[in-house]
Amino acid sequence: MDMLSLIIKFGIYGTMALALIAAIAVVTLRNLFHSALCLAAVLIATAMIYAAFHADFLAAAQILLYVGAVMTLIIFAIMLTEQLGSKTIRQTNRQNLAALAGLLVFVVILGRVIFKTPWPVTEKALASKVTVMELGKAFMGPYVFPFEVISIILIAALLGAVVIAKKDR
Amino acid sequence: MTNFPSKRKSSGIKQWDHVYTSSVQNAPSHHWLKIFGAGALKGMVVTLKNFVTSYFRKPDQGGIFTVQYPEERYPEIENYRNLPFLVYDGSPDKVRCVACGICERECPPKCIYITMETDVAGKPVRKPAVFDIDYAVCMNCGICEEVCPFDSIFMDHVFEIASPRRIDTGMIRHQEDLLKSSEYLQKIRPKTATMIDEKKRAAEEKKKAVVKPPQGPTV
Amino acid sequence: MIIPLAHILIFSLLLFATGLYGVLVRRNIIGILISIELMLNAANINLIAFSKSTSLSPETGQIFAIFVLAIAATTAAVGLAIVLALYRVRKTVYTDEVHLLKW
Amino acid sequence: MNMPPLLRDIEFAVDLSFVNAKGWILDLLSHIVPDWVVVFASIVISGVAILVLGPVIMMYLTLLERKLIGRIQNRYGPNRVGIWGLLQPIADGIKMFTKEDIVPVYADKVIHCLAPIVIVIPALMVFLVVPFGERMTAVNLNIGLLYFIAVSSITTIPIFMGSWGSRNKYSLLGGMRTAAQMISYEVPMTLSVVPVIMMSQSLSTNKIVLSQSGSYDMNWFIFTPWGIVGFIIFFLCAVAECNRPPFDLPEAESEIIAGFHTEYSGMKFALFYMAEYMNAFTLCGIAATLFLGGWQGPFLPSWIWFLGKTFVLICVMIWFRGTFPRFRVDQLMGFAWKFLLPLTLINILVAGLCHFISEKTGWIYSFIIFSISFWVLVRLNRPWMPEKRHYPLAN
Repeated sequence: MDMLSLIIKFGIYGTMALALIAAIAVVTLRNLFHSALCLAAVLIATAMIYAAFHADFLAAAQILLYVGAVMTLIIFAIMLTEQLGSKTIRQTNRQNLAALAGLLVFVVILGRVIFKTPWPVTEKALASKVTVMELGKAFMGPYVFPFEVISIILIAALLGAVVIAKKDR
Repeated sequence: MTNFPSKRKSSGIKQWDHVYTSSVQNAPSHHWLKIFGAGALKGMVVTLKNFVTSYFRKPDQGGIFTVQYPEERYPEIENYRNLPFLVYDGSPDKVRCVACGICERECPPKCIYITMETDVAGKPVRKPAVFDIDYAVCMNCGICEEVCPFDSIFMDHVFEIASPRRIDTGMIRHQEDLLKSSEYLQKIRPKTATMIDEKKRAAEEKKKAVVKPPQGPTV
Repeated sequence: MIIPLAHILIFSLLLFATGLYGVLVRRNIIGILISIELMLNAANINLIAFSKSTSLSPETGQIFAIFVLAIAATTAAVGLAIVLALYRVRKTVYTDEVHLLKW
Repeated sequence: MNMPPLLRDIEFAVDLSFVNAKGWILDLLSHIVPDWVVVFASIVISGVAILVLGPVIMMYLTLLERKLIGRIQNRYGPNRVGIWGLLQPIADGIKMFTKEDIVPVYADKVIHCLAPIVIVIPALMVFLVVPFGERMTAVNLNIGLLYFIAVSSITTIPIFMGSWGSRNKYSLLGGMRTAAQMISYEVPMTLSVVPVIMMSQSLSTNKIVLSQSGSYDMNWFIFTPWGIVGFIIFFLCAVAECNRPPFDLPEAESEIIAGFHTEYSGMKFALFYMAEYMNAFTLCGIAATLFLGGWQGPFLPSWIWFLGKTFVLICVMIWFRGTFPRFRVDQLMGFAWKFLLPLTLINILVAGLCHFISEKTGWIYSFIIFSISFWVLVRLNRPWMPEKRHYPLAN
């Protein structure tokens, strides 16, 4: 089964590379619809990485929530706001070079930090596998208060979105 | 469970008011069927009944009434008229047509082309030399049949004239293709043929009665 | 864990940086929202990776990731509603063209 | 079940014939090649089975649909190509292959061409968790049901791609309608599944089927008060999810030509069509799994039970198509948000109630609750609900 784990390993690295390429496409493509589709690719790749880390529920929730709902919302908004023939409009502001330089510094510093830090990786955590039932019990047990708060936030956001987007009479 | 009195009872045109009220009063008594969704179920029962009966019933009792065309056909209706043809009496050289050209003139899409025959001396003979009909252009109006004073052109029952070509033996029909016997006319349109024959016989008798016969056949 | 923790962290760092670049550089508000989604995803990957490899209780990371997911959904909903309202009033979705505090 | 041992052996052998066949092949392979190849071979065999099954199902569903609709409308369906028209799907396929592939000039060409390919992927991926029979689930995921709902929700994106990529106003309108409809109906569909998850205490499709065994394998969830309501809601949402009549607004011919696939022809159109029919099949299969006991059933082999139940549900879908006219947009949305959604929430409540009280009282209580809630919902929804019309001159 050594070969199998090697294949899975390469699969994960390949997924990561795909996600990064798609992410770069998301921020650089001129056509917003294309970049939204690339975002969908990033999200699906991320879900696959979650699945590789045995976070099955999260992977499915990611696809259901992000790809199914949020992406649809975003594409809907793009369709409602984008003029079809807007090829000449500048899509980036003038700070792109400065932003690139700053981000390079940011990435280099954080990368060094990541490689220098001795992460407390434990065998117990590596072997752990969270089932959906445990997750549900955690939600209904220690995390019940944030869970309820989240539900209130969701309802507030739902109503707020409806009120904001509604046409004035 | 619940019964929904129609809101339309009070609305609508004034003169129908009594009708609306009476229809509500005369509504069937099984009110329990009036729950939401009962109408949908009723519709589904109708289609299910249609589905089942399509296997057992005869066409006139709600079964399938499709006629499977190349194998089965509807019986031909006498008054059906499609494309024109020429009639001859007895043999193909005794054409009724005298090449008068009325149909050529009257044809709305101008699909008929006629030239008159000439004899050896160059004198015109009352017979078509060329009689072409372009079936691709013909619009099946039947005006040629109506205007023909010699009862020589009639609308046919043939409709399977599909062809891969337009000219030659495709859609342009020449005289030899168009000629059909008067027996054929009798077969496809017995009423018309009989009427014409009687008319002809009457004309013959009139001709006998008159001492000096007129030059052409009369109408 | 099949691959080392640091690699995943670097991956999520790069993803986050890409998203941040998009937020800084894009003019279109919807583009900015899309980039924010990228950043949230990077954060989520970190949460999952940590919960899978460090000694905290294993479900914590996932639960927080789910919270982030829910918050991301609300962000998208409210943000896009604001964008639509803005578009209806100002007929633009470009940030530098919206420079009035009140309209 | 008490059966003579020989009969049971035979049933067992027939039941697991496909599983055993796969097992033999893998067994044979394991002598020749290393282990990881065997794992891949297992994946490949299941995958090939699904890849073959999907298109075949789609082809013959089209024939079935045309036949049944024909009979409902007092016609014969297709009956020219082969006996009973059985070769009609193949003729259609040849026609689709040989048709000209049209790409509009101003289309976003990459997206336009990618959309039909992408739409087939989720349609095939959901086959992975459909339990076709005992031990005949391709991948026994422990989140199978969630996986199904998640993957089938991806379908909106290729539809958007097709509608946007075509640069056609009717396509765009169809895409917008699809998005609105699919998002709306996903909510009551997911919620109508919740009682099933509560009762079987699992998200795995296999475990859900197994929890419906007992008493001649007929202990199906549809025979419970929450099960029947949940089934009806789930089925209606399934019809709406795969854009079939009476919820076919995304491709309403009389309004927006063909919706999001207006500009597609030939094989690309066939792929859209294929995805639609495979979705219809999997949704019916999942409905059978969740509420009708999946492959559970007395006497017959498990996969026959599963396919039979799915077939019946598909026939009901076709029957709907032959019966109902199309919804209006406001009716469609109102039906999902104002009628089905509250009803599903009440259904979850009833399921919890039924879990804690005896069966008989459960039926009585749930009947009362459902009657009241139904009455209230119908009353509240008056403005958009179709009213019974009176035709004064009809009599």
